[in-house]
Amino acid sequence: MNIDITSAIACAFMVVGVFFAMTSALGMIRFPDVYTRIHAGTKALTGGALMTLVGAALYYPAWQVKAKILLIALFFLITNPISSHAIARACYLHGIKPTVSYKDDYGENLNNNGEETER
Amino acid sequence: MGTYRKKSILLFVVLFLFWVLFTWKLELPALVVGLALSFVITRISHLSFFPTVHELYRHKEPPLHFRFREAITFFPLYVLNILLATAQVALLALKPHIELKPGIVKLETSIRNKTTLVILANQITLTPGTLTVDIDLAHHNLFVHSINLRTLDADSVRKEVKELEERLRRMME
Amino acid sequence: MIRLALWGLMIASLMGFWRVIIGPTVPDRIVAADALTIILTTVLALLAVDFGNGIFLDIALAFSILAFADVLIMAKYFEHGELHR
Amino acid sequence: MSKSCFLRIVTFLLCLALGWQFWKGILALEPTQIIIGPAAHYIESAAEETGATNIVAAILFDYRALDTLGEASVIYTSVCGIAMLFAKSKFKISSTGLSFIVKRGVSFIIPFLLLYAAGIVLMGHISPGGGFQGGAVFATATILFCIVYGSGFEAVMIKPKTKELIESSGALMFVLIGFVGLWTGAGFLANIAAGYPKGEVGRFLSGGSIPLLNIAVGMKVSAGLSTIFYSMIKLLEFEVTKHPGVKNK
Repeated sequence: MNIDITSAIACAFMVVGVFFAMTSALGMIRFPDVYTRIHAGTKALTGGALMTLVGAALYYPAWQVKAKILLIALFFLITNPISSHAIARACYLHGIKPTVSYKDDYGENLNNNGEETER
Repeated sequence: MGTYRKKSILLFVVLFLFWVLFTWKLELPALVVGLALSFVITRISHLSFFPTVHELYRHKEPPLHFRFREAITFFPLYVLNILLATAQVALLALKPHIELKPGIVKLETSIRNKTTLVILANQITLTPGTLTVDIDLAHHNLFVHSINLRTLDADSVRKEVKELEERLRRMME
Repeated sequence: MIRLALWGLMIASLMGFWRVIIGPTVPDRIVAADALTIILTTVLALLAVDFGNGIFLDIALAFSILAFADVLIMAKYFEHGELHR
Repeated sequence: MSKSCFLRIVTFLLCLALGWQFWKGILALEPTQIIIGPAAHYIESAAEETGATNIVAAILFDYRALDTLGEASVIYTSVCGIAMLFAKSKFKISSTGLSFIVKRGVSFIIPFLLLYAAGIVLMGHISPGGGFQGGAVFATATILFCIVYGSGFEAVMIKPKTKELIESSGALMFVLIGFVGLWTGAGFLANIAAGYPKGEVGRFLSGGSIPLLNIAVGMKVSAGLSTIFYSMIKLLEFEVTKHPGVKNK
């Protein structure tokens, strides 16, 4: 069994990425409120999925497939912040307050302005 | 007008590269069809998306640049930030007792360009411990949810975001 | 090696499934379902590497596009209580 | 307390059952080698007989093209029915859409989304995809317009009459391609036998009439799905204008 350096690096990337995915899923179960769960579910999972995809791209020999896998990773990198922001804003505007919050500037701002300005 | 033309030429080239990448047919008819399609889509996008029909322009925007020398240090730090964010959430999730101090902080930015603001917001979402909740375009404010306010007056979050903002402004404005 | 990664992703998706069912509010379920789509896309990419077949990647890309639109629609519905505002 | 405990136990059992299925699935990951019945014939000779390397497209648009015409007409009929049901509603107010970050971010993605959908439709005979899938991705793009920028923006961008025109011309194109087979005496919707050039297997220009049928179905499905979504959104907005008690901005 010959282990060359590239596939060893790819396996390391995959293992670390899958570990991050598992811990972010664990955080999604253990964290107390919706916003912290968004932190776990979208941000950390982005890192885990990116690392796993980079590992898969290194593992595969044909480089057209490598480019396609990296394209999927790039798509994740662009769309995940957008969707997590959309969910967080929808949560707040719907009226779900953070359960333990030490500071809430946004609620004060919404109460002061009343009317939302140009969005 | 010149920036629009430059932008659409850039979009055309990127679209054609995207077509070649995901079809991978290096023959004459496929390449011709790809050229025609990316030209048509560039025209449509040029009409509808870049001058932004759906928004009102109330402020004058400073023009955008792209400096390669800053970009060389920008993107590796971006990737490093994502990995740090992932590791931080992983450490928080593996702790036996979870004690969080979350809170929403209002940040005032000095960036005036809307596209740069959006890039900054997405970057804040991917950096450790912060998540953009909303954006106030009239006053250039961002509302950031922090997972762990170490000091209760939110100075640490402001300092981190200030650093990101400086780097982004050096690259783009 | 890839089998090991698939095992790990299977456990992660089971934990996400737990949150989908148990979650006390609707956005919890939306976030967990979004996480499940990301995990499923990664699984498709790993299957493409395992079978040595690039076909799965097209499916993964289209699936991630549809999942993104799905999350935006759910967020809009949840933001105003109705879809049309 | 006991109810939530019961729910947790049931969820745990459900997760265990799902995990057992996943476990069996991962163990059974080896691709099956034995293929019997008509599938063997299709896999062996589909590429030679039709010129398309995507066997699903070959079956869908050559061996059973008549059924595909029927399926496409199902979409056409449902679109007609929904448009007639909701025809009375008038477009009064425009929705505001999501926040600015989403608007600008999606405007970066939309050109690539359109090009990807066009690629899925046009490459239907050599790689996975085809008219139905590509049309669904096109319809996703228009639904994203409606969701993200507000329904007024979509009505300005793509007029409903244009959608109807695209859908009807797609249906007409499908039937005309079929009639070429009748005129040459090879039967309705015949492919290679009707004189369409087969081309070299695996090239971009191959497969006879299959790429043309893909384009027709893609036009039909994309326009049809976005018409269905848009008429339902119009109905919702009509109900808001009817009840003035609802606060709108």
